[in-house]
Amino acid sequence: MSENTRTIKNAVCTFCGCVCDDMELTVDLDEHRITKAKNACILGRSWFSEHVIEDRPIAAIGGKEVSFEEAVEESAQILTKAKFPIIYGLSEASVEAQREAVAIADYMRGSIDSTSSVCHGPTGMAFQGVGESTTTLGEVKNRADLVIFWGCNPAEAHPRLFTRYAVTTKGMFIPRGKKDRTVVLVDPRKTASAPVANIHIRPKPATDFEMIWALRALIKGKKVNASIEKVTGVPLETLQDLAERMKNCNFGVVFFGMGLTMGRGRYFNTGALFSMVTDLNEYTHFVVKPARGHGNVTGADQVLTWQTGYPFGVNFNLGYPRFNPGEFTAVDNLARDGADAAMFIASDPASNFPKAAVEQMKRIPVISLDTRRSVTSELAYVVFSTSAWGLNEHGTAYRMDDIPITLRPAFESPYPSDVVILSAIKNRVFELNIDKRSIGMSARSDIGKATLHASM
Amino acid sequence: MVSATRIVNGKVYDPINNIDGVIRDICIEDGRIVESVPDSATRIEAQGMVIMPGGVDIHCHIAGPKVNAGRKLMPEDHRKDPYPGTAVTRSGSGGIVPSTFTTGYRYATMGYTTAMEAAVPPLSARHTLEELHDTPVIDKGFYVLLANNIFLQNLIKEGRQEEFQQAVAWWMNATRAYTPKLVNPGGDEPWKGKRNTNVHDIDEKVDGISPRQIIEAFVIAADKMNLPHPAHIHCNNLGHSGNYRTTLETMRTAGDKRLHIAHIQFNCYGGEVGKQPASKAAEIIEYINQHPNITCDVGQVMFGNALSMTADAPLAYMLRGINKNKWVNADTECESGCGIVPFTYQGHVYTHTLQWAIGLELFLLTENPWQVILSTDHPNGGSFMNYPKLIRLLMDRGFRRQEIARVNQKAIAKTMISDLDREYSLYEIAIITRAGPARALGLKNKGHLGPGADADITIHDEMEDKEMMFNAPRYVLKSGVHIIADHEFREDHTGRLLHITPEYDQKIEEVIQPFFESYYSVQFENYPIDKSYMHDNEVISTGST
Amino acid sequence: MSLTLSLHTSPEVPVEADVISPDRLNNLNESALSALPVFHGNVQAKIGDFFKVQGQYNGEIRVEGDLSKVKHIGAGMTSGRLIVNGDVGAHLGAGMQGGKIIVDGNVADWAASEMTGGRIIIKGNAGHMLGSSIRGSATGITGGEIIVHGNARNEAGQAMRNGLIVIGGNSEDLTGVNMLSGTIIVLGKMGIRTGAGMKRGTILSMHDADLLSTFTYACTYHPTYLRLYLTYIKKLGFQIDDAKLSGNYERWAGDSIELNRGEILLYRN
Amino acid sequence: MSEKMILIPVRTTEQGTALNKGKLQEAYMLETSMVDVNTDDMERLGLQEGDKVRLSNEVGEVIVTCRGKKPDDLPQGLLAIPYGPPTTHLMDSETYGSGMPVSKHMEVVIEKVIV
Repeated sequence: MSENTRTIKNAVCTFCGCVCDDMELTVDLDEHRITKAKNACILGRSWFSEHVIEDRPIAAIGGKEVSFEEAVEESAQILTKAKFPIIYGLSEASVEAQREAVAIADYMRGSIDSTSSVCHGPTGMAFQGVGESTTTLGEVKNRADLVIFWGCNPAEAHPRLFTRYAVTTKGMFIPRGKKDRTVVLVDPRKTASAPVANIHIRPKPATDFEMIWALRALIKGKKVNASIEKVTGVPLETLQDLAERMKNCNFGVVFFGMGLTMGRGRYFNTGALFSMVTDLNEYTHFVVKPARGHGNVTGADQVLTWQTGYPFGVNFNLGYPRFNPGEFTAVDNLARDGADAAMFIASDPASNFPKAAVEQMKRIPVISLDTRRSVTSELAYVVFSTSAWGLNEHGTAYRMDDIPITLRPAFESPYPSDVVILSAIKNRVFELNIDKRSIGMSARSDIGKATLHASM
Repeated sequence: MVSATRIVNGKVYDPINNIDGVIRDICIEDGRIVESVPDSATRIEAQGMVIMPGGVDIHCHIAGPKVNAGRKLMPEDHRKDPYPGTAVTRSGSGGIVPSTFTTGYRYATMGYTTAMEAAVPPLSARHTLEELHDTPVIDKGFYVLLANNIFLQNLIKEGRQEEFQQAVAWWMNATRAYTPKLVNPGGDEPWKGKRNTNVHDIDEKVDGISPRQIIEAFVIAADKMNLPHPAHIHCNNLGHSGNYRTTLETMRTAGDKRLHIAHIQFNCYGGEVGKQPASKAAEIIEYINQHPNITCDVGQVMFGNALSMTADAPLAYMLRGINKNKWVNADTECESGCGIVPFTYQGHVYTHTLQWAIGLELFLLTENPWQVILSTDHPNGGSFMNYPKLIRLLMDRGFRRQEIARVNQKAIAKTMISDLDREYSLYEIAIITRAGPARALGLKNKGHLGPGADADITIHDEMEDKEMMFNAPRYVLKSGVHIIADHEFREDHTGRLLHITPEYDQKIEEVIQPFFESYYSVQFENYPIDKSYMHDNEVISTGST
Repeated sequence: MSLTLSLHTSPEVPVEADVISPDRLNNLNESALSALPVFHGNVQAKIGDFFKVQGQYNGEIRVEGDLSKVKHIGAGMTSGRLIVNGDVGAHLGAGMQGGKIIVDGNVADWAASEMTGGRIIIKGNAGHMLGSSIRGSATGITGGEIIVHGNARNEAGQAMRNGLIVIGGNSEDLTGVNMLSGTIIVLGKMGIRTGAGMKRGTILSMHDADLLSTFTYACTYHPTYLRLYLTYIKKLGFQIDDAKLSGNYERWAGDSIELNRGEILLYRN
Repeated sequence: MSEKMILIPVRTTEQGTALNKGKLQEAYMLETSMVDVNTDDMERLGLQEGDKVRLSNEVGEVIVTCRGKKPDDLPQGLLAIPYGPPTTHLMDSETYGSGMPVSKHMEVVIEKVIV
C-alpha cells in the first residue's frame, strides 16, 4: 500500500438497493483501488475492495482488439440491421447511461428491458393493477413500530436495511430503536435474518398467496376456511395474531423480496400483498416496500417510465413504445421470439437466464458493456470494457425507495464510461435510422387504429 | 437554428404591452424579440393569423416522483394513445400522464412554451430535474413542498421566524426550485403519525402547530425575500363541502401580502362536510376582486379522464373511497405525503358538474382576469390537452350553452352559470394563458412580445371555432427556434430550467444539519443538488419586483 | 372460393398481422391483398412476403401454415369468418368485436383478450391469459364466446365482465381471477387459486378443486339453468354425459374479500 | 436412491461477496454450486456432507455439492442453492406472461452421484 491516498466522505455504495451514501472510502491513488470502506456492510466492503482495473482491451470484436470507434460503428450496424434487436440489463448503470440506452432502443426500434423483469418486474405489474402504499426509508426509520420481512433475507442481501433504515436504527418516534419495534419474518427457511425477528412465521413454500389472502379476510373480519392451516402449514391463530398486530400498530411496513415475485403466482403474490396493505390503511398507517437490489435497477424503472410510459419490457418495433411483460421482456424475446441481435449493458444474463434464452444468445450477434469479464462478455461478439459506475464515474443511482443519490467516484479508470459508449452508439444509430423513422410514419397510418388498440 | 426571423402581417395580442389585435411585425434575433432585423432575416407570412406570446402554465404536474408513479400506474391509458417519433422528435406515450417527451411536444403543439411543475418533495428534486431535462421544447421550473417539512415547522413553533426564512432560502437553493409550495399545511403529521387522520380547520393545532401559523410564516418569508412568485398554496380541506371558509381564511391570513391560491375551484364549495357541495364561487371571487395581492389559478375540471395526484395524501385516500380504484400512497420522510388515484369526471354526476360549473363561474365573474389564471391542475382536473376546449367554453357563449345542456341540471341550477353571458376576447385569453401567469410568476421576459422578451411565440390561423384554433398553431417558436412550422415538428429543443437563488446566511446549515443527521436517511452533504443536474438554466432574480 | 392465405416463408422474427381480418381484406384483389403491410419485427413488409394469396373474399378467409410467429391475426375484427389451420401466435382475436374465428391448432398467449363480441373456437390448446385484460386494465372480455377444445393455461378469463368461456380440457392457475361477471366452464381440472378476487360470475368445473380459504361451501344442488348451458356446449361438440346434465354440484360462494357474490360449482355425482 | 424435491435459488452473503471478485472466479463458481439439504433428508438419501448430487428436471441437470442444514433451519424436501449458472440450467424459459422465468420452487429430482 502506498502513501498516496485520499479519503472520500459520504461516498455511495451501489451494490444493493440500499444505496447507502455514508461511506468513508480510503483510496490508494497509486494502486487504483479502495483500501478501506468505513460504514460499509460485508457486501459493500467486497464491492469496494474487489474492484480492480482489469487488463482488457477497451474494445474487441470477435475476440480481436479494435479501436473504440470501430466497435461503436460495428455495434450501430448490428443494431440497425437487426429486425428484432433487444437491449437488456441497466441495473449496474447510472441514470445517465440508462437514458442513452432508451434513446438507442427508440431510434433502432427494438425492445428494451432491465433486470427488473427477472427481479421485481412482477412487483411493477402488481403496482399497475392495484397501486401501492409506500414510503421512503427515512419514514420507516422514524415511525415504523411493526416491521415485516416477507420472502426476503436482508441479512444476506441488504444487510444495512436492518441497521441503517428499518430495525435497530433510532428515529423520531422510535427513540429506542429495535426495542420500540416488533419485527416479523415470513420465510419457510430459518435464514440469517431470523435472529432479528420477534416472530418467525414459516409457511410451506409457495403458499404466500394463500396466506396473504387469508390475512386479508381476517383483517376485514371475514370468515376463513380452516383448510388454510393445512394449505400453508401456519396455524389460524398465528394468522389471527398477525392480522391484529397489523391493524393495531401505529405505522406498519412490509418489506418483501424474490420469495414473492419469483414464486408461483408472481404478480398475484405481490398484488395480494399490496392489496392487504391498502386494506390496512382503513385502520392505521401501513406501507409496503419491495427490497430491491441490484444497484440502480430502481432507476431503470424510473427512466423507462418517464421516457416511454412503461417501467420495463418496452418495445419500439412500430415506432412508439409498447409494453407487455411476457412478450417484450428479455427472456421471452430471446427464448420464444428469436431476437436477432442483443446489447447487454452492465449485466450478465448469460449466467442467470434460462438455458433456452442463453442458447439464443449464442446464435446471434451480442454486444456487451461491462466493467469486467463475465459469462456474457465471453460469448459476446462486440465487447466494450467500461469504467465502473459509482467507483470511477459520476452519475445518479436510485435507492430502492426511489430516492435519487448522486455518486461520488473514488478513482479514475482507463476505460470509457458506459455513458460515453452508449452516447456514441446512439448518435450513430440515429444517423443510420433516419430513413426507417420516416417510413414507419407512413406505415402506421395504413395500419390504422385496430393495431393501436388491439396490439398493445 | 435560425438566427433572425421577421413575422409579418399577423394580428398581435400582447396585453403586457397593451396591444390588442394590431397588425405589426415581430422581429427575432438570438432567441429574443428585438426592434428590427436585417432584410435577410427569415420571414414568416402571418396574414390572417393571430400572434401571441407562448402560453405559460402556472400550475401543472408534469415531472417528478408522483408524476412518474402516476405514469407507471396507467399502462392501459398509454396503450390507447401512442405517440410516434419523427425524424426530429423522440417517441413516447400519451394519455392522462404522458411520457416526458410527449408532454413537452404536446405543450408545444398547443402553443405553450413554459410550464411549472407544482409539487415536488425536496428529497426528490433531483429526480424532477432529470425528468424536466427530458421534457423538450418548453422552459420549466418547479415548486418545492415545504409546508409539512418537520424541521421548518419546528422553527415556526419556536417562533424563530428569521431562521425559518434563512432555512427556506437554503432549501430553495439546495433544490433549485422556483418557489415554496404549501399543500394542506399541517396535514401530514396526522396522516402519517396518527393513523391516517387529517387537520380539519385552519386554526386546529396538531402537535402544537396550526395551518394558519405555517401559512403566515411562509407569506412573510416570501415577502421579505421578495420572491418573484409568492408562496403557492393548496389550501386545507380541499375537495370538502364547506371549504370556502378555509379558503377565505387562508387569503385573509396573507393580509395585503402576495399569495397564490392553486386550483381554487377545488376550494370554493359551500354546504356541510360529508354532504353535497354548493357553489361559493361568487364569495371567493368577490374577495379576489377586492384584493389585488391575491392571484389564483382555476383548476378547471373537464369531463373525461383525470388522475388525481397530490401531496395531499388524505384527499387522495378520500377519493379512493369513492371509486375503490387503484390507489398509491407515498410518504417522503420529514417532508411530504402523496396520493394518486385515477378518476373520471362525468357530466351526469352532480358533484362533477358542480365542480365544472364553479370553475367557469370563477372565470366569468372575475373583474380582473390578470388574477385568475387558466389551469386544469393537470392531470387532476383533466389533461392540459383540454385547454383549447376550455378556451372555447370561455369565448363562445353558444358552445357553452350547448355543453351546459348536456350535464347534470340539478347541479347547474345551483350555480349562476346559465346567467353568465360573458365571452372572453382573444385579448383576455392572452391574459389568462400568457401575460397573467407570466406576471404572477415574476417572469419579466415571458408572456409578452416587447423587445427583450424571450422569443416564445405562437401563430394561429384565426378561426371561428376557437377550440380548433388553439389546438393547432401553425407556427411555434421557442427561444426563436422554429419548432413547429405548418403544423409539423421541424426541430427539437431542450428548454431551460427556471429557478431562484435567494441569499441566505450559511450558518443556517449548522442548525439544519443535526436534525438531518437524526431523522433523514440520506447524508446532509448529499442532499443539495450539484450543478451537474442543471443543464440549460436561468436564475430569476429575487430583486425588486 | 374463399380467400386463402398460405404461409410460404416462415418469418425469422414475429410478424404483426392484424391486417389478416375480414374487415381489412374484403373487396381487394389478390395483388392488392399481397401488398398490404405487416410488420416483420421493426421492418415494414407485405403480406405477399410471407403468404401466397389465392381466391376472393366471400365472407370467409382461410389462413394456413405454421403461424406460431404471426401475431394479432383477427385482432379487432367485427364480422366474417376466419379459419386458421395451424398453430398461431399471440393476440389472436384480441379486441374482437364480432364474427367468428376457428383455429385448427394451438394458440399462444392473450388470445381473445378484451374481446367484446363474436366467437372464437380453438380446437387445440390455448396459452396464458385467454380472454383476459391487457396489463393495467380492470376489465377483460365483456362479451362473446371463447370455446377451447384442449387445455388453457394460467389466468383464463381474468377480469372477465361478461360472455362465455368453455375449456374442454384442463385450465391452470387463477382461472377466472378478478372476474366481474360471466361464465367459465372447465370440463377438466383447474389449477389453484380459482376465482381469486372474483366479485360476481360463475366458474364451473367437472372435477374437484383446491379452493382458497375465502370461498365458503353453500350447498349441493342442481342448478336448473345448468342443463341449458351444458346442452348448448354438447352441441358445440363436447362430450358431456347425461349424469352431468342432471347431476348435483357443490356451490362455493366467494370471494369473501370482495363482494362474495361469485360462485364456483364443482360436479359431485 | 432419488427423490423429488423443491429447489429454491437463494441469496447468500458468500455469493454476494464472491460476485464482486468476478463471476468467472473460483469463489463464485464454488459458492453457486453448493446445495443446502436438510440433514434428515441427507440421511434418508444416504448423503454425506460434500457429496456430489445430481439435480435434474425436464429442462436440464446439474451436479452440485451437498451442504447439510439442520432440520430446524431448512424444512424437509426443500433445497437451496445460491443463484448462479447451475440454477439456470434447471430454469424453464416459460414466463407465464410475466417476463419472469420459473426461478423459485422448481421441482427437481435429487440423486447421489456415484463416483
